[in-house]
Amino acid sequence: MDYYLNLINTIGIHTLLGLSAYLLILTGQVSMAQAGFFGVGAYTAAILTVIFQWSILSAIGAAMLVAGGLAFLVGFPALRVRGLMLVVATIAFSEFARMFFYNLRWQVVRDGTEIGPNGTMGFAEIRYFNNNGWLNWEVTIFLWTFVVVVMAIIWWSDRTRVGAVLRAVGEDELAADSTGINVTVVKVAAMTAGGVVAGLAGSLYAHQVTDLDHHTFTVLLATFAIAYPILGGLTNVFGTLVAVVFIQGLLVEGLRFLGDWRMLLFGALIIVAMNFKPMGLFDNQTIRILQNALGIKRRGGST
Amino acid sequence: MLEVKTLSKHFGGVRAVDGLDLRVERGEIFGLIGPNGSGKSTLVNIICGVLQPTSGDILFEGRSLDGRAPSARLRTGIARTFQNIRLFGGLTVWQNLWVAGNSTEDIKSQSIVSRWIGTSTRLKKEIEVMLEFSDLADKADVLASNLAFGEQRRLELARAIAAKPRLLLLDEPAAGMNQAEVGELEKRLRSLRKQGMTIVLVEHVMQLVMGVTDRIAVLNFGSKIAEGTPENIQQDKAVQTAYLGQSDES
Amino acid sequence: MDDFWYEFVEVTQTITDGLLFGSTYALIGIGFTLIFGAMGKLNMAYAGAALAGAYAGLAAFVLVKAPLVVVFGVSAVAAALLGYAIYFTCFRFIPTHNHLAALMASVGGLFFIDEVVVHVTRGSPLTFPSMFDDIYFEIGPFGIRGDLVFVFIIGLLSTGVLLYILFKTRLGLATRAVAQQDIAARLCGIGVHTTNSVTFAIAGVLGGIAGAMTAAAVGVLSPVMTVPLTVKGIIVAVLGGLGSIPGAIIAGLFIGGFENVFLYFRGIDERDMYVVALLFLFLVFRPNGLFGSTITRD
Amino acid sequence: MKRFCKVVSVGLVSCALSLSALTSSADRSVKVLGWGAQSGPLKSFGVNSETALRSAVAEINAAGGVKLGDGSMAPIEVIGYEDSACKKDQNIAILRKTASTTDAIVGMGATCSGSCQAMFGVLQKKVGDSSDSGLQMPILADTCIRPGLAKISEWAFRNVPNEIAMYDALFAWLSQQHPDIKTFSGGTETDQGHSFITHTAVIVQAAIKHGFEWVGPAVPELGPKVKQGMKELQAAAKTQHWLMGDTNYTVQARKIKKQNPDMILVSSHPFSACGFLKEMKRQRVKPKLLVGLTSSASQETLNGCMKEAEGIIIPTGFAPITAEAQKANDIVGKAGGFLDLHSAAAWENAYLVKAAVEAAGITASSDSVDADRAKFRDALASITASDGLIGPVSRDTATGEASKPYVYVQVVDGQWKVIHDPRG
Repeated sequence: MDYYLNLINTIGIHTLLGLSAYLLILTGQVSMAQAGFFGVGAYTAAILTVIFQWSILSAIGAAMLVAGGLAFLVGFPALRVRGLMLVVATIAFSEFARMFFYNLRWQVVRDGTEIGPNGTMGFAEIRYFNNNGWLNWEVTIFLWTFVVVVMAIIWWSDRTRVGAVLRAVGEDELAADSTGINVTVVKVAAMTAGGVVAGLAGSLYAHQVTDLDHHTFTVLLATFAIAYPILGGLTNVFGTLVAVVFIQGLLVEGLRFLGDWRMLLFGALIIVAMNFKPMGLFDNQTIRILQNALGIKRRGGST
Repeated sequence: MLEVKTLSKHFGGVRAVDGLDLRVERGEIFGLIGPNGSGKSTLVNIICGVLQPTSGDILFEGRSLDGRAPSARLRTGIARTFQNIRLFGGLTVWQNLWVAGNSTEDIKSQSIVSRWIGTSTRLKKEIEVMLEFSDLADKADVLASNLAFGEQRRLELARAIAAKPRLLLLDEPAAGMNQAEVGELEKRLRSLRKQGMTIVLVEHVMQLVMGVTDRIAVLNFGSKIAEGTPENIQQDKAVQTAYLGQSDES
Repeated sequence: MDDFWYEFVEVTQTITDGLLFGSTYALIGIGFTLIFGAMGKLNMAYAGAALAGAYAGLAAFVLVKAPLVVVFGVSAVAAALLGYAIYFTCFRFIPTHNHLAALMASVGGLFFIDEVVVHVTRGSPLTFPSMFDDIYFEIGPFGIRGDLVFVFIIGLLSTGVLLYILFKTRLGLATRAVAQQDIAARLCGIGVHTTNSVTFAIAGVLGGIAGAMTAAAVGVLSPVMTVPLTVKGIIVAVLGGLGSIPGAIIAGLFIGGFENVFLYFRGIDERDMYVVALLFLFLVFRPNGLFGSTITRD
Repeated sequence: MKRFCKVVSVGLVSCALSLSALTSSADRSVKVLGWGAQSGPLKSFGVNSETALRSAVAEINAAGGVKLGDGSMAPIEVIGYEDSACKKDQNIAILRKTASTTDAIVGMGATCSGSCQAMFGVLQKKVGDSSDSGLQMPILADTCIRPGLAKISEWAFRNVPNEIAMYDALFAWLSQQHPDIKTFSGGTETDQGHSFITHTAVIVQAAIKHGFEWVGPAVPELGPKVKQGMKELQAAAKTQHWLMGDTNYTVQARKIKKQNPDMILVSSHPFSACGFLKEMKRQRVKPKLLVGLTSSASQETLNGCMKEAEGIIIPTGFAPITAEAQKANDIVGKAGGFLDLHSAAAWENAYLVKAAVEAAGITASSDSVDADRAKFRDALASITASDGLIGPVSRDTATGEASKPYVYVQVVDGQWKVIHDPRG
């Protein structure tokens, strides 16, 4: 049971990470900076709960603010770069953030032992949940409340004019600009929102694994962040969730019985998935099939 | 309404627009013709703020547009269509019109409500009107990328109008249309003029230009070689040699 | 004065080493930029394939004690085949306009190739036969690694060959045609898929050599190298301006040089921090790289 | 007659008892579950550890298994060996899986120190602390060598060499053996916590302590206790640094060449160690003595740079120098693995489990798992001495740190040779 709860938590965290990238990809920005924001959120929240002994909620809130603010600042210069250039520019940001934590040493002595980020030695014993006697299912409920809320918000805004505007910018910036959409505002807003969500994911991750170090926030994590929405499809938020379940649930945990062939299959299955579902596992086709199966009559195209 | 003052745009050595002066009066349909590469589209792009002029200025209702982004210019009342259609292919027809029309305030207030829940009937009505106007009513929920060519042209026109502009710039709206479609387009333009919209029409299809415009300016190599009513233009020798002569074959 | 002289020698030496080592980055970067130039897409699996090629060469060396030339040959051929395989699995059947799907598929390719290598070698680092390793030119206070000079020359040579292929042969014409207007090219009877697969194969050959070169320059081959090399390659390609081969070379040397300079003055912990910060600023102020045309496809 | 009946009945009863004992023990087994990196660059660690663990367990079972609480014998059963890929979340997932879905009484695994740090953090910190909702699952690690990890949780145990003692003795010995060697310098990989902390806080300090003189800027003494505070590390971080994935070592090698020390410490894992050694060779850096990181006393180093590593001296917790060590080495070798200091620890751990189980007297039935785990932990915690492959291992019950016998090995003609055996 505990094991499955843990898996569900992991899925929740990665869903949030994926959604933060989803928001950006809607506006046509493929950002590898999400790993950086994730890390910022993780370290901020962990430092607050461990060193300053804040409560988890306020720590998470602060983490979201910091990550979001940083994303806002990164958003403006990033406006100038497009496409692959943006990918690399954001990789640069993520790596910078990673190297920052790599060099971050801030230890305080509490009842005899030194705690806090210790550079390359990592940031151990972020045990807020355990120290306060949270059971794993309580953590799961806590964590998934965030996931559900965020998913609900994005799902809804996808149905509003805001969502349409985001997609419009993603479709054709010039046309969007000429129809009166302020592209700058939209893109920076998306970047900021993405940062906030990534920061949230990070702050939850920190307390889930109890230990942070720079190895976690590499380009690989950033790649996963964009992999989820791409693999799941941009039709709606559930695509991302589906992709996370596919990767974390099936490929990583589900295939354990395959031993070391598991990781071989990992890459291969991604290739297969992209070949057969280039628009994502959860594309309109899948949705239609599901709706037919469930007998749902869909209203109004893909709004 | 719109004043173009000694406007120039140089790409390297090429003078796409060269010291051009134009004056478009309120409520008229102003034709802009000229051989390919005579700088018509460049002019449109400069007026919309997609390109920055090398020199010269543009006044809209007396105020200079200098240094304003396209979106800002749209809010001041200038909408445009593109020579090669640029719709939001991933959005439905309805959404394309929904996204447009940023100018009106009440639509901003309705940014975070769903089309189905919360959107005011007034806004819905406006969009319905647009759909009727470009008879796409039955296609409201089709993805724009799945529309036929003619329908895409109509939708783009509708999207431009949705912003309720006072000045409408049409960049070859009839390109690739058959006779019937051109006829419909002509009707639409007339009805728009009735609503008091000023229109600048860049077009190769002479039937349309001569039929609908009040005044015409002829560009060649970035400068104006003639201006006047369709009749005058058709008589104009310079124009015939420089342009109409060729356009018969083209 | 003495100190100044000492510092001067040290810094010059540092920069020289960096530039020379940068040539290995450049070789990888060229591969990325070549493929991007051809189809406007990023092949994430490229560096992985390059190193896998080097492993194949190493196998030839270990199993049949093949001479160095053969080792490099095998590496090149293997990487070329891999390149073709990658094209076939990750690009061929994915809609052309869908860049994200292709990107993702090639990421899958990277994971797969890397894991196969790990599976075979158990991830253990392996000695790679180094060439001209013992040659170490000492000019006054300076020292220059012979093998890196060799890598550098190979880099220039392969660039020359590439440019020749691209601008003097029909194949190159086809490649560029496809790159610029694939529909038009198709109308002109140019097989887009054949052209692309050939491009991937050529890039693969280059990658194989690059992989072997890097392995030889380090002297050790290990899966640990894959991800850093991938990132370096992409950075180099973008910095040089996507699609620009000379750009990639210069960018590669730049990265190598700057790395070493920062390493010398600020130490390893801050090296990468400064390099990426520099990269970020550069891209913000020059969004199309050194020699980038204004293509902004993603 | 009466007596006869008595005898018979007693006999029958005893038979019945023993039978019941037999039958009951036959379907019972002491379950353990292992994990380690079996994919990714560190795959070989996981593979070797698994081979060693399984071989050792096979040996134990062949010798009759372990004695349970009721005196019956039961085999040890390795119910699985998972691939943790040295990822934090995967290690935690496996730990929780072991704890919640299996009857394993102990988890044996985790290759990387970083993952261990995360894993141990999920465990209950202090036994019996009801306010702490951490997992209550004993872990017996064969690697997780980074200093100070054991204190994170009382449920975590490590069977790793005590690097402080090891290097202290090594340099003491070296200072006698090589009076000609005065100065030393060296480098480490800073992105690997273990290498970095061991180099700066253990190896360099030990060398200074035994009268070797640091070339270049002075390094302050940290004293006997390993501190991980920032001041000391930054002060000590005056050595050459590189990253595990680095490919270019020209600058570091040249700086060392400039210092021209008698002895060079290369505190790095095989890949980067080899890269650095090769670069030093290119630049004609010829120290009188090379000293390496204990993790590099393995086959990988020979695979990577047999020639360049020639002459490097490393203290290690394992070498086939005793009869049983030789035997174990052969068995594991046949099973397709290498026995190095890590996998040897895995082998020893199998016997540690045996000792702890027999001390705890566990029931090993599916309904007594939690009780068994607790009992097992207590027993393991109270074990102060056990037999290692190359000699007795003693454990400090306070810190949970083991101190193992060690020997000094050196690469001679492309092979690891034991050059000194300080045991006893």
